[in-house]
Amino acid sequence: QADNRPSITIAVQKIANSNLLDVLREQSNVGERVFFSSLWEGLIGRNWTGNLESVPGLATEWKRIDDKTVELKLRQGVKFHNGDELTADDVAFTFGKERMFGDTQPAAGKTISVDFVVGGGRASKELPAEVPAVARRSWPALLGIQIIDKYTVRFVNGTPDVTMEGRISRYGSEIMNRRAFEEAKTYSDWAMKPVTTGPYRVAEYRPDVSLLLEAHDEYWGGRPPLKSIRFVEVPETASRINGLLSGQYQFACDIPPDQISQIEKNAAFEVQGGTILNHRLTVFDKNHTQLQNPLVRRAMTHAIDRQAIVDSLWAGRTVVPKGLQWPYYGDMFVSDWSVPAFDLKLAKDLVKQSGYKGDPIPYRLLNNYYTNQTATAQILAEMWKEAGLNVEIQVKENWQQILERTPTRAVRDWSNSAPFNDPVSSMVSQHGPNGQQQQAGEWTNAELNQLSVELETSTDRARRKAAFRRMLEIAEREDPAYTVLHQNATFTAKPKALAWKASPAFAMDFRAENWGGRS
Amino acid sequence: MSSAPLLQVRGIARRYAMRRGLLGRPVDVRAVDGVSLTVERGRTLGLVGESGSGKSTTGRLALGLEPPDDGDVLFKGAPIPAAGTLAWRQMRARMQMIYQDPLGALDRRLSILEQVREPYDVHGIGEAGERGAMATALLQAVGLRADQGNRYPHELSGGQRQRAVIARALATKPDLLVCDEPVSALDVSIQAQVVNLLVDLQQELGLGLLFISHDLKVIRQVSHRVAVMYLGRIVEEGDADLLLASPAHPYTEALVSASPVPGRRARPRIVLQGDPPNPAARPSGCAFHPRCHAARERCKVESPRLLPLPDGRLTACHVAHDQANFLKAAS
Amino acid sequence: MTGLTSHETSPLVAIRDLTVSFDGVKVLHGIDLAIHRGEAVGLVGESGCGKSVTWLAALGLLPKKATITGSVILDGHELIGAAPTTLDSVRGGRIAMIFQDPASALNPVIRLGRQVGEALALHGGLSGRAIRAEAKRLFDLVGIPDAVRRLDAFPHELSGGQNQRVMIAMALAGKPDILVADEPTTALDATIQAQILELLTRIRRETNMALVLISHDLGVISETCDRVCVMYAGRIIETAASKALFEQPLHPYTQGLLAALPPLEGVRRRLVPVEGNVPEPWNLPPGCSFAPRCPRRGEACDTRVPSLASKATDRQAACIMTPPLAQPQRRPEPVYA
Amino acid sequence: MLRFLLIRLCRAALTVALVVTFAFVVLRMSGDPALIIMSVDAPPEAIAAFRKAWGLDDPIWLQYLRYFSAIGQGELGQSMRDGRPAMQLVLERIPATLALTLPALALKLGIGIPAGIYAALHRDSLMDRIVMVTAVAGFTVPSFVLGLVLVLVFSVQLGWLPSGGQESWRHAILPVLTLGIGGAAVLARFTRSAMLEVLGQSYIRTASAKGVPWSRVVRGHALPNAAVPTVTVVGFMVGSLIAGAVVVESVFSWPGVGRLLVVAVANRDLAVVQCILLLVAMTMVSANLIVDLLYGLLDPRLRSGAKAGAH
Amino acid sequence: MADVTVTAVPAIDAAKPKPKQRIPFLVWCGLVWIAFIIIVALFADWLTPYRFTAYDLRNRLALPFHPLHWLGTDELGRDVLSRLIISVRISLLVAFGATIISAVLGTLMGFLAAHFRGIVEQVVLMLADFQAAMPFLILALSVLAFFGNALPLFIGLMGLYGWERYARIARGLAISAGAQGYAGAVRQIGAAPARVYLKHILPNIASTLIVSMTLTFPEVILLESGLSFLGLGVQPPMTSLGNMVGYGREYLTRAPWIMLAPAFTIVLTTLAVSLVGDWLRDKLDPTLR
Ligand SMILES: Nc1ncnc2c1ncn2[C@@H]1O[C@H](COP(=O)(O)OP(=O)(O)OP(=O)(O)O)[C@@H](O)[C@H]1O
Ligand SMILES: Nc1ncnc2c1ncn2[C@@H]1O[C@H](COP(=O)(O)OP(=O)(O)OP(=O)(O)O)[C@@H](O)[C@H]1O
Ligand SMILES: [Mg+2]
Ligand SMILES: [Mg+2]
Repeated sequence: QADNRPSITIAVQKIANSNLLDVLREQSNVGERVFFSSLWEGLIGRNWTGNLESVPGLATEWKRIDDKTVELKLRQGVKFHNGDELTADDVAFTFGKERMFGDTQPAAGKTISVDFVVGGGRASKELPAEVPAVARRSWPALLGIQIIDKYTVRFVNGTPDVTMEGRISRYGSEIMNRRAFEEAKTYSDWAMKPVTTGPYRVAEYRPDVSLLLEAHDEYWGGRPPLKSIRFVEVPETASRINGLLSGQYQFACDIPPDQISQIEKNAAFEVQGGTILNHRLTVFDKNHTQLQNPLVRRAMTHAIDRQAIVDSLWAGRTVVPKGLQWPYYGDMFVSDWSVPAFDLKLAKDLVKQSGYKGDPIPYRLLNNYYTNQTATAQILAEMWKEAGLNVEIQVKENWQQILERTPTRAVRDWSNSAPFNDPVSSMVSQHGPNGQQQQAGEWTNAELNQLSVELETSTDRARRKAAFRRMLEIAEREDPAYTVLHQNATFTAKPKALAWKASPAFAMDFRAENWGGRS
Repeated sequence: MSSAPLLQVRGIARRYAMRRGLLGRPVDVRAVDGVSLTVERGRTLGLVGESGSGKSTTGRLALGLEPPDDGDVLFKGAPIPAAGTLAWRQMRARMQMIYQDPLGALDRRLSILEQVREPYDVHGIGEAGERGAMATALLQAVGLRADQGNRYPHELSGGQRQRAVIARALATKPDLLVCDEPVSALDVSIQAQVVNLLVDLQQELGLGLLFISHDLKVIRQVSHRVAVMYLGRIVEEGDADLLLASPAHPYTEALVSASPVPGRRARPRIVLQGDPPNPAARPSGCAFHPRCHAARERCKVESPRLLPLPDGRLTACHVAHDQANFLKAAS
Repeated sequence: MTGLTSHETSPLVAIRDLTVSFDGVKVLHGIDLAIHRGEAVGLVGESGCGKSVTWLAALGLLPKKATITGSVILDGHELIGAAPTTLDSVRGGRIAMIFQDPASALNPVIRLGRQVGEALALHGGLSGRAIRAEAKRLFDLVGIPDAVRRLDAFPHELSGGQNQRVMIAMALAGKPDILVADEPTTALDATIQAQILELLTRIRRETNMALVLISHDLGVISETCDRVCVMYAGRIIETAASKALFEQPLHPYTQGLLAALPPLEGVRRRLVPVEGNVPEPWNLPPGCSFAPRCPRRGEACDTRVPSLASKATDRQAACIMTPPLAQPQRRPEPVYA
Repeated sequence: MLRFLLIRLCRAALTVALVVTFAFVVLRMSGDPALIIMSVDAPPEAIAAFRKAWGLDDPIWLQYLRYFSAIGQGELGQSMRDGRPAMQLVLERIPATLALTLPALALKLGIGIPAGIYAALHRDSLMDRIVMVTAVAGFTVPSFVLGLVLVLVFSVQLGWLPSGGQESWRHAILPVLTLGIGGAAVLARFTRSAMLEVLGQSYIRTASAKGVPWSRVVRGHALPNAAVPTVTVVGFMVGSLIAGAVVVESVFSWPGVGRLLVVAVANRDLAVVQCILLLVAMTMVSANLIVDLLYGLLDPRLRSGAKAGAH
Repeated sequence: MADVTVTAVPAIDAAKPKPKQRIPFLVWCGLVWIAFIIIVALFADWLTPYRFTAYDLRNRLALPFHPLHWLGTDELGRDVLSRLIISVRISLLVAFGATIISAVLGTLMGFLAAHFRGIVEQVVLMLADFQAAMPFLILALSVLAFFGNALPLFIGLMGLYGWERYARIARGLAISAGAQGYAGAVRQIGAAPARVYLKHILPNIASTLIVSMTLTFPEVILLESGLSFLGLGVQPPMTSLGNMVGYGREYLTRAPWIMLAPAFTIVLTTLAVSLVGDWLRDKLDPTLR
């Protein structure tokens, strides 16, 4: 029987940073795009076509047993790409030593420390050392999986944790086939062609070049609508657009906002997409001579006309968020919070009060690592200049150069995500005592550190919310650690004729519900 | 003044490594092979010989531009310091060289005057302000007009260029001048001008000249003594007139007879057979024997030594010596 | 002038009123010259007087920027402005040329055998093995030892004299009627020079080929040629039979050249140079080009360009101050005779 | 000759070692692969683990020694990104690169040399001017500008050719053109001046004087001599066959070694960078060596040192 | 010695008349363009209508011939004309600086090789091989990484490009000049090596070097734009022609003027320099006359 389902080609800027298709290794936005929901699926899924709220995935239902335990019922009849049926055994293996945690030990009651030791050779099946480290960060206190029956599992934590369901739904907690992992000769063999339950399976992967996914016809959610999906790496924006316009690609991803109107000039094409769960920040090094005084940092946060940037560089297609938080935090969302207001006069006053003399403040950034990064930085520098701050842009080539601990480190670019729907996943994880900013020695604040522990371990939702609010106050106003510029967004161009809807994320959903073929 | 001769060269030798062909092993070429010469003040020694016989090499060794592999060079009785050293550089003021190609020896981007004053600058002779005038006087001394000093080499004729080169060489009032084919590139009429100039200058200044050329007519015109080189060795040396009028060595004889002289058509000429010798493959015995009309068995095996003949000249030829001995015995 | 030569037959090549200018500067001012079969003609004069250009112009070998007028007739065919194919068959086939400085005139990257063979293929109608055999014969003829091996050699592997012989072999390959040897010996030393001149004379005798020998060395010319033309600043200023010319040069320039030569024998005397230089072609004096250097200059010399006039049987000179010779005069033997 | 070869080989080996050392020092000192490969958002402990696993914490000289002793044992290391042997990664890319650079080289030679010869033979003619101005213009347009414009015209507007990727020979046309045009321009200019120089030599006149027709003079006498300087440029082009197409590969999403190099450098994936550098340096050095040997073949005067000191 | 008797020599009275050397029309255009571009670079500060970093988010991507912005504006609403003028200055600075540095460095290395021969020569040749074999990408990266985007260092880096060509030329010419030519003659007078190389050899090979510089110049500009393409060129907020083209390439269809203005400037400038260079080479090379 002829398979007349369409095949599509998607031009992306980058397929994967790590050249591996393991969710615990490839922790990037671009990885998200090829993984979800085509390849990897978790027990608790997300509504990719909606607002990313939790929805049943490979588990059909779940319930709290206690503060430390969640029980999940697995979906029955789920087939892996190799034909195996999904069972509790695969789930337990996925969260086991061999696959996830290596020799790391669950912590109880404290955030995990950086200095544990892992071994790991390369060419063996032994996990790369960084995999357990990543896994433990996602699951700092997971003791293990209890198999109740073939289709029932329990997640057992070492400490009380209100975010367990969130963690189950998070990036990195997806389920894999045990047999395939065990049969693979080396870890990288497996990780270049992981066997999962998603609607598409890896047919061919040429790192840095292309990734061919083909339909997994026994997919539990029904026969996938596409025969194959080919992701090709096209680093040049212009080349992606040209390829789309000339019909070589059906989708062109990572379209800069400025190109949208140009593409849509052609009535046959449209650009979809929008904000994602990621905020662009500017981060301060509180040790820098000029920035020691919080007044200077505060001046910087008030000197920025964020809305102007959003309206111009982003064509109004993104928003200025309410600080480092997302509405999907649900009741943890501090809805009356906002980023420091744009107030040039206030900024000037603060500068004056601080006694800043006009010494240069270096501003390190990468060359368009983030969308519109260089443009934004140049505007920021000009805006700061208007407030009387002499900020000097220094373009760096990589993160080491950005983070390098020298007296010239002052201001830098960054972005933050929230892997699951709780501030622990953002504020604590990025700016808390074990977060990168403090680890890099840029900033620290005793009160905030105390609050971090509370946020992580407390089960009292009201107290947690109050703690989070206070943390925002400290990190964004009183003693600024960073300032949020805008929410990030991603745009995908495609022919109008293809009935497909973009998710508010990097992930591209090509399941039957989101594919109407040619309308 | 010491009694030592101006320039004394004793048994100098110079070897060059030379490779033949793509995979050839390097062969030692003996460009100069045991040459001894003396140049006296105010006298000229002419050096003739075939192309490649080592005349220029001898000249360079004599000036200390290259170190000899063997033997030594004494200038006023003292050895010449190593090339490139300060002492060597200072010594340049005392001895100078004139090359065959005046255009090549002059810097095309500097005016003649600047180049002629250069030795003054280099050796710090005279006040900086006077050097221009000194150089102009020098130019006039070699027969160039002052205004010609402002010209560039290519704006002068060959003879004028050679005059400029000579002026530059004379700037430091050297005692010794080595002229390596100074007139070979010039037309006969110009050649005569330059030869006259050199002769005049020598009389004027008491220069010692080592004059290299393969033109016997010119050599005879300027030299008091003449040495003939063949394949790195001197085969005959003696008073210029004597040597050229009645050469004793068959090679000198051939050389003399081959010199074309107008109006002397049909005079019997000794045309040497065979090729000029290859310094990398020196024939056994007398190096000249393969081309020699008088060669004997002995010449093929025994290398003749440079010995005096009764008339005072030195010759390295078995035949000539045998003849002389025979004559002596006969008389 | 042809009428004045001793040859009654029509000349092989007749050059008439040949002029050449480069970038508007005239360097040849009307050359008349006729060459007969089997004749050896010498062309002398200081450097730059136009000896080479004459023949390069005749054969169409000058660069495009040269403007040529006049005529060169070879066996009734005009060569100036002739079609390239005509010239190709004349060059090397009828008139062959040997250039000064063999080292740069031979192609450095092509084996000598092939360079000679090319001429053989073009003019001798030979091919394949015959070429090689003939090339070897030519090499033997010009006296290159070890000819077979030398056919496969490159120019830099041979000495200057040998290269010059290769040039001669190459010129002889087309069995030319005229061989123009442009300073064939300037780069060589005396003994080799003697060999080459000997060779040229022998070949001329054997093949009845005409030889044009270009040189500024009067000695060389005198030993090889029957007739001599003396050139000065783009003009022929004296022509005569060789013997007559050397015995009694008429033009002051010729006299000067002879006087400037140092003698090889006899008393040494101060040389008498021709003072001054050849005038540059763009700066010729209005009258006789030689006038500024001439010891016998008269007033008229500065105003009028003297033409080549007959001064005796078979002798012409371009000098108004030289009266025609009353009768053939015998000069006493030169001192160095 | 042997000695010459020996010296050249020694120099070549030293050059390659120097390249590798330099790259090692620069790359290791200027970027931390852990931060880049793991991404800056990875947990600090994961980054620490990665560093430890790859020995990035050791003093740089120790890493250097380790790297070189491994090379000594023929071990070229693994990519830090996916753990695969670095050489394998590089070798996988070579066919694609050559599929681009070899036709481009052919194009450069095929257009550049005839155009240069033509211009030289018709010096100062209108065509000479046109050829030379075109050549200079072709050389002065940055290759990515040229590439983008070609794509706009031939892919987007006319729809004749694909705009990027490496699926069929049609995909290669535009990148080959882009690469070829600039090189052809360089070669044309070089060939022209080499040819002009040769045409002024007196052996060309000698050949004409023999009666050789002009076309044969050009082919048989001028070209072999003009080849000597031209070969130098061609040698350089051959030497850059492997990594000389970085920009064009990026514009046309062509999965060649050049792009791999850029990515590997950006990631500080040292083993991969070094494998590429080894290949590039060895290609360049051998191209140089071949050029030197070719000189000897093309110009017999250069075959022996015989004339070195003679004058 | 002044009274040595020699007969007077008649002089050559006139130098050779220069054949009418009409500068070809194209070369004229090239010279005029180069002069224009240099003037623009020198007076950039007076010529720019706006500060080149001054943004105007309300007037982004304005079309050329806009009353306030003759050449339009870029993605940040900055005046393209002002940026172009500053870019010309920076690019010329980079190209001139780099060309001079590579010429000086290369010539020096060439002289060292020619003077000392032996091992020094081999080392110089090895460094030349090294420079040819090392992808420039890595050199560029090292500077960006270690020294930030300091313009002088960037110029120095670009100067490393192409020094080997000068080294080879200088070495070859110095050796041949030293063997028997004028340099040998001067050394023979007793001049110190510095005098020989600087006063004599250098001026003599200068024309060859200058012609070579007209080749390096466009190459440096192109190289800089190639580096900008890879993000390793002149870094923002500084601007250069290559940088403008590099950043403007995304706007090729949307706002082509951002890229085309500098691209045309690059093409015209390099074309002009190349044309003048080719002409100079023909003029200065005696074998072509
Ligand atoms: N630097 C050198 N290296 C190698 N061989 C050399 C060198 N200099 C000279 N020779 C060789 O030494 C021999 C003598 O050379 P030299 O120049 O002294 O001869 P010459 O008599 O001056 O010849 P000519 O009359 O041609 O000038 C020749 O065979 C020459 O090839
Ligand atoms: N290609 C050329 N371009 C310009 N001028 C030329 C050219 N060839 C020759 N001339 C000029 O023509 C004149 C005659 O030159 P020609 O070569 O015939 O002299 P010659 O008598 O052969 O001298 P030589 O003895 O030096 O060979 C000279 O002034 C020379 O400068
Ligand atoms: Mg010599
Ligand atoms: Mg001539």
